[in-house]
Amino acid sequence: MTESKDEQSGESSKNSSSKYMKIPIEVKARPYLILAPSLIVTIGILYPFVLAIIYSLTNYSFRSQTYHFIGLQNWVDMFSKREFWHAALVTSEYALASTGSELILGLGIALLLNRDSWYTRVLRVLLIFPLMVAPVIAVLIWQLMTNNAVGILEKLLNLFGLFNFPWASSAKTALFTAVVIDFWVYCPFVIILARAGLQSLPKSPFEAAKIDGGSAWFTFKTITLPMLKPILYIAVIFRLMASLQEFTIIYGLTKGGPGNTLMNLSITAYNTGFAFMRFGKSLPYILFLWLLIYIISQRLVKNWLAVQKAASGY
Amino acid sequence: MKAQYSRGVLGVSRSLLLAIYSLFALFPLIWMIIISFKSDAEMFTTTFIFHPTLSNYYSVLVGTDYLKRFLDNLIVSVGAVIVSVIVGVPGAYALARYNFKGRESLAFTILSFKFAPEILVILPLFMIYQKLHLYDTYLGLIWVYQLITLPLLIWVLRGYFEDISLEIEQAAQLEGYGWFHVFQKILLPLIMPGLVSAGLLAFIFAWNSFTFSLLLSGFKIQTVTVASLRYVASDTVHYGYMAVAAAIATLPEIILALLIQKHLVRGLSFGAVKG
Amino acid sequence: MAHIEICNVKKKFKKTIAIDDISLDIKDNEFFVLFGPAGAGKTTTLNIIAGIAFPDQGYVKIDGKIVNLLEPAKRNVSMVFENYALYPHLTVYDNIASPMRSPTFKKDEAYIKQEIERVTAILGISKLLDRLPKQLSNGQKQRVALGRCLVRKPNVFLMDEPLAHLDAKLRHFMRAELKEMQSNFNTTTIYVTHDYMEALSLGDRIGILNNGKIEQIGVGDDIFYRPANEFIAKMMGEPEINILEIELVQEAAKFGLRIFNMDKVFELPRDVEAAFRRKVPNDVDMGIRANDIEISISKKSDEYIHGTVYSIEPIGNKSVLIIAVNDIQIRTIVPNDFSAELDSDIYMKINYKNAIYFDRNTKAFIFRHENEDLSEKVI
Amino acid sequence: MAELILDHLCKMYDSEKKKGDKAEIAVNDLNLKCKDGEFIGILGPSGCGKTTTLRMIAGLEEITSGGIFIGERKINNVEPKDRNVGLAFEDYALYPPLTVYDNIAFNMRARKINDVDIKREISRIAPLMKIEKLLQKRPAELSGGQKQRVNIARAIIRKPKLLLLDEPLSHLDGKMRQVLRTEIKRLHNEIKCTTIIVTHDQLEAMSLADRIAIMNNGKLQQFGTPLEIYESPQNEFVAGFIGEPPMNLNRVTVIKLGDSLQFAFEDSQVRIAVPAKYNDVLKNGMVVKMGIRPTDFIINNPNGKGGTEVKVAVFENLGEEKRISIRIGEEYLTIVTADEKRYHPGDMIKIEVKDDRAHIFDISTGERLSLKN
Repeated sequence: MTESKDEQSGESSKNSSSKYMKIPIEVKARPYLILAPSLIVTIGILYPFVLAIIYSLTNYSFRSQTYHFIGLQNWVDMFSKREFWHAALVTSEYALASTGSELILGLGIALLLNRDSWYTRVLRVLLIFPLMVAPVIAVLIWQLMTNNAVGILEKLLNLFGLFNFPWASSAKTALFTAVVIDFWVYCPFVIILARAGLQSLPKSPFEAAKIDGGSAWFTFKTITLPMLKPILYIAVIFRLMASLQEFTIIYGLTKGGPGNTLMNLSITAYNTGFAFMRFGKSLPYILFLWLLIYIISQRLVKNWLAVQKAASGY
Repeated sequence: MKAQYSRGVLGVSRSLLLAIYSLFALFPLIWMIIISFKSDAEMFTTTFIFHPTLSNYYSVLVGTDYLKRFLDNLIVSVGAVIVSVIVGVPGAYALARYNFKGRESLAFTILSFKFAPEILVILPLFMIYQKLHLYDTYLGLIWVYQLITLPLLIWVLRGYFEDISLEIEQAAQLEGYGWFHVFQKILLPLIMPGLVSAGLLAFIFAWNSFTFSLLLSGFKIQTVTVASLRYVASDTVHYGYMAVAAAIATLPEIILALLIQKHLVRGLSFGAVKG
Repeated sequence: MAHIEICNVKKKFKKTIAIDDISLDIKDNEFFVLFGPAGAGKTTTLNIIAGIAFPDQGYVKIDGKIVNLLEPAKRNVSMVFENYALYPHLTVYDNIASPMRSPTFKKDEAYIKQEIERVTAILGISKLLDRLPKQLSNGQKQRVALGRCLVRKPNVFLMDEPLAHLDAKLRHFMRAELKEMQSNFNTTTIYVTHDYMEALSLGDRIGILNNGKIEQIGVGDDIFYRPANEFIAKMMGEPEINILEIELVQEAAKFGLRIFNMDKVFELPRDVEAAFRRKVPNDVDMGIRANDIEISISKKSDEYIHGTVYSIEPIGNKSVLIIAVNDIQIRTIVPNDFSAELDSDIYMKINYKNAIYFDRNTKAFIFRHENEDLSEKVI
Repeated sequence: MAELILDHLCKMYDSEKKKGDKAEIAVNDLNLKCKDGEFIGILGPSGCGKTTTLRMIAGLEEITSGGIFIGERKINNVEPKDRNVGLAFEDYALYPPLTVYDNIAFNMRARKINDVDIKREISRIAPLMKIEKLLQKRPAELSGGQKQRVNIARAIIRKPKLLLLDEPLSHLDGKMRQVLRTEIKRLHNEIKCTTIIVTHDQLEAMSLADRIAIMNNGKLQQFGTPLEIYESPQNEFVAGFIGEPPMNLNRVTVIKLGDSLQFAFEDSQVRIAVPAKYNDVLKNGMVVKMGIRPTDFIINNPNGKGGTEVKVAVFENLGEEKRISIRIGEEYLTIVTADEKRYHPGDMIKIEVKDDRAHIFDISTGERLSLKN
């Protein structure tokens, strides 16, 4: 499909020196002209990335105007610090807990929604709403829910004999609270994707299974799940990448507290860079996170291709 | 009989599970609305039965600069989407139709903006913006918002362009239409539904963005997402104000979401899933 | 109206060679059919003439002028695409009007209206003008695509499998319609198909493509009766021609043939025998069409070959009887009231006069008996 | 193996979307009796109810009314898996993530049969369908023809009483279709299982089935052997549906010329003599649908009674067979001939109907007009 056009511009020119074989310059240049604006924007966006890498090798700080290269000092400092390892741990805990819960429950709910009746039709629309709420607003909404004075959840828990559940204010429950909010916002994302996946599955293999007599679980395990994998993979890629670098929810909820409980890499980098004004020192944290995300995403994308092949039966 | 019975149990438990999740997903929004209509006096004493009042709305909308923030958010988000459309439509076309060197790397670079940690961009940009006087300006925010809106538009639209069969374009060329005419008369109308929905979704993402505007603006220009945080931070917490701020920030998106339902899957997955 | 030439054109996509050194000379006003299996390079050849694809080597000439890199819009060619390529957002009227509204071929709206009325009347789609393509059946879409092509006066009509997606009945009628219309085209037409009936029916001449190469160019009778190789023979006709290995035996200075390792040596038609004598071939295959085999339930003479009924499939006014001889299946035709148990004994007699002989190693045509009355009529 | 009886079978879909509309009748009072071991074809255009019928037999579609019996047993309310039918789906419906082996084993795995038995059964079936070499491949690696073989293998592995084939050849290309058609015929001869094939392709039904049930708009049109259906179609629909090229069906008026009756075509001067056998049924001025198969014409018959002179509009040389089209108003009258003569547009030829093989149908009901005996 997409191949045939380039042939006008690409290969044909080199094979013959005849004047009839030269492709007019305006035809040749067309793709690049069309692409030019996005190229410019892309380069404009890439520039700060490059700058970030360079500055991570300096002692740049907002306090002083001058700076000089200090090699890998910032990186060495970071790896030797406890706060880094703590941040890495928080980052992974948060990412795994939120992505995991969203994936499993999201798939489950998508399966529940995959029947046609009036209430599933209504719910399919309504359940999108949390996803549309800005994460920071979601934090606000959940503060209204969890607040011990006005929150309804306190009243609900009182019924079960639980009083003053600490939510975000205790180190024990802060991560849980943050993950609940993340789950609340992003579970619909997985639901929407998983349901689209379920809808796109061919119907006839399931009819064949009916005649073949597989139980619901047997059919789900051997056919549905493998066929759904590519889409679940996409959901995981998107969710994992985003939750690894989650800043908004944690910042909005506790700014990383209580204490350093929720200090993940993003928050730590923010604190070092903006709160403590140590710009050069903050960059390794976020570059490390970026590298991590980059490697994982490359892996996942590669796997995704393999999974997609397997699911469609190659 | 036994089979029927167990099927009945299954059906009931399915509905029950669904109801629990629905309550979890939707009740916070309802609660937000309820609180937004509660007076401070009734805030702590009542749950569902109270005397609704508009006083919170009045205080927030008239008493503070919240409306101005709403407008700021609108300008920045709409601006970002417009820039992305102008840049992204031709870009998506080129990525869909031409097979040039480095096509896939370019496409993936653009996609990787979506996954890049925002703080990573913000730290260097903060300094650049100070130097270029883009800090706390509409233009500065619109520029950095391209990280949010551009990958989405390019990737989604690329899919829509690829859906149009090459033969349609070729047919038009054979009929004597030049490249630009083909683009304008044939391709643009065909991708329009996709363009509108992707644009709206990009708007929602831009509208919801928090970190960029928190760190690259904040005095003259402040988005709703940033502005609403102050209702938490203030010493005497007005829960009613908080609810109003949240409700007003959320309303436009929910309306937009209803409009683009059909295209949502495709947009959310950046074109990977054709819902 | 134009004279289309393609000289030694080559075209590669990535690593696959789509067309490999093709030369065609299509005369003004000729209806030329490009015939071949999927992936033979038919569509690529059309695209190169249209200017949608540019050749890597060689020349494309329209009326003697080299147009290799001329953009499609400037070639004044008109094309019907296999998938119709109708504009989904335009009505039938606007689809057909589209070529007359383009900057290059602009006409005034009154003329457009008149032309559309004329063409849609011929095609029987006058009542569909307000519909969108998605509201049309395949047959209707195909007519609209044809209409969009016919409102123009181009150098050449290019038609890419225009009937491929129609059901058998509609295809039969549309083919006849097309053939009747053909005389009014007054334009060179190049028609791509993989359906041998379309090729034989419509083509003034037929060019057969396979793996990017031209296998044979000729009029229908040439290709049907004297196919250049086994591949072409197999493409022409249903049921497919039987290709059987035979053995040439020299008896009393005369060549005869043995088949299925039988003892019997069958006599060859005189001109065939003479041809073999002029140049003795190594291994010979014989192509024999289903119609040229006579069936009997008893062995009437020693010319009858024994086999068993492998399958019998009625197809209307006749039945296809497949006979198994030593694990080789031979397709034959019997009347529709013929019945036999599967695996029962059956005898067949081959009409060697209508056999086509091929070289088993190169698969190339060697000879065919010149049927007196046939050669008379094939002019 | 068993006989299959469809007894007043009906299927209605309530059209929820268009309120006020009557329920849509997909299958309307269908009665069919298939003998043990018989190969039955259900033939009709898309939307005629043939697939719905098949799906009701398989248990994938609820029955609105009527009954389905396999042998003595009424299976209306039996779960699909307990009906003991094998179904080969039109789109193959293979389980994409599973290998061919696992696809075929699915049924036995679901019934918890041990691996040794599964292996034995598969090695019994695989050579029959010529898929021994494909067992470790996945569906997407297979060609259409191979997929269909696997599909059929999966359907027959549990030795069903009834084998259902849903358009088994419709997605294959010409050559493959021919090969597999023959193989299905051979397979049926081997396993002798009552088989029902659903198809829209009359050639497929004719060549495979012992008897064909032709359906249109949910109703059975005719049930008979391929020969019966071809030679004496019960109504205009069957006449037009069976045969390639299709039967010429034209609206004609019977007129009296001298002492003989003639069919007069509308919008045309062409007349064709009414076969003598219809003299009692037809009267001057009657309007009927006349059907003549393209192969039932004789051209320029030297010993004929003269025939009708017509002008050739289109001549097509298709190799062995030649087709002549004559303009009749907007339509064509098609004639198929095998003689070697080449005609040209504008040539005048004389045609007559072979052995009086013209069919006539009632103009309003489309039913065949029978001869009074």
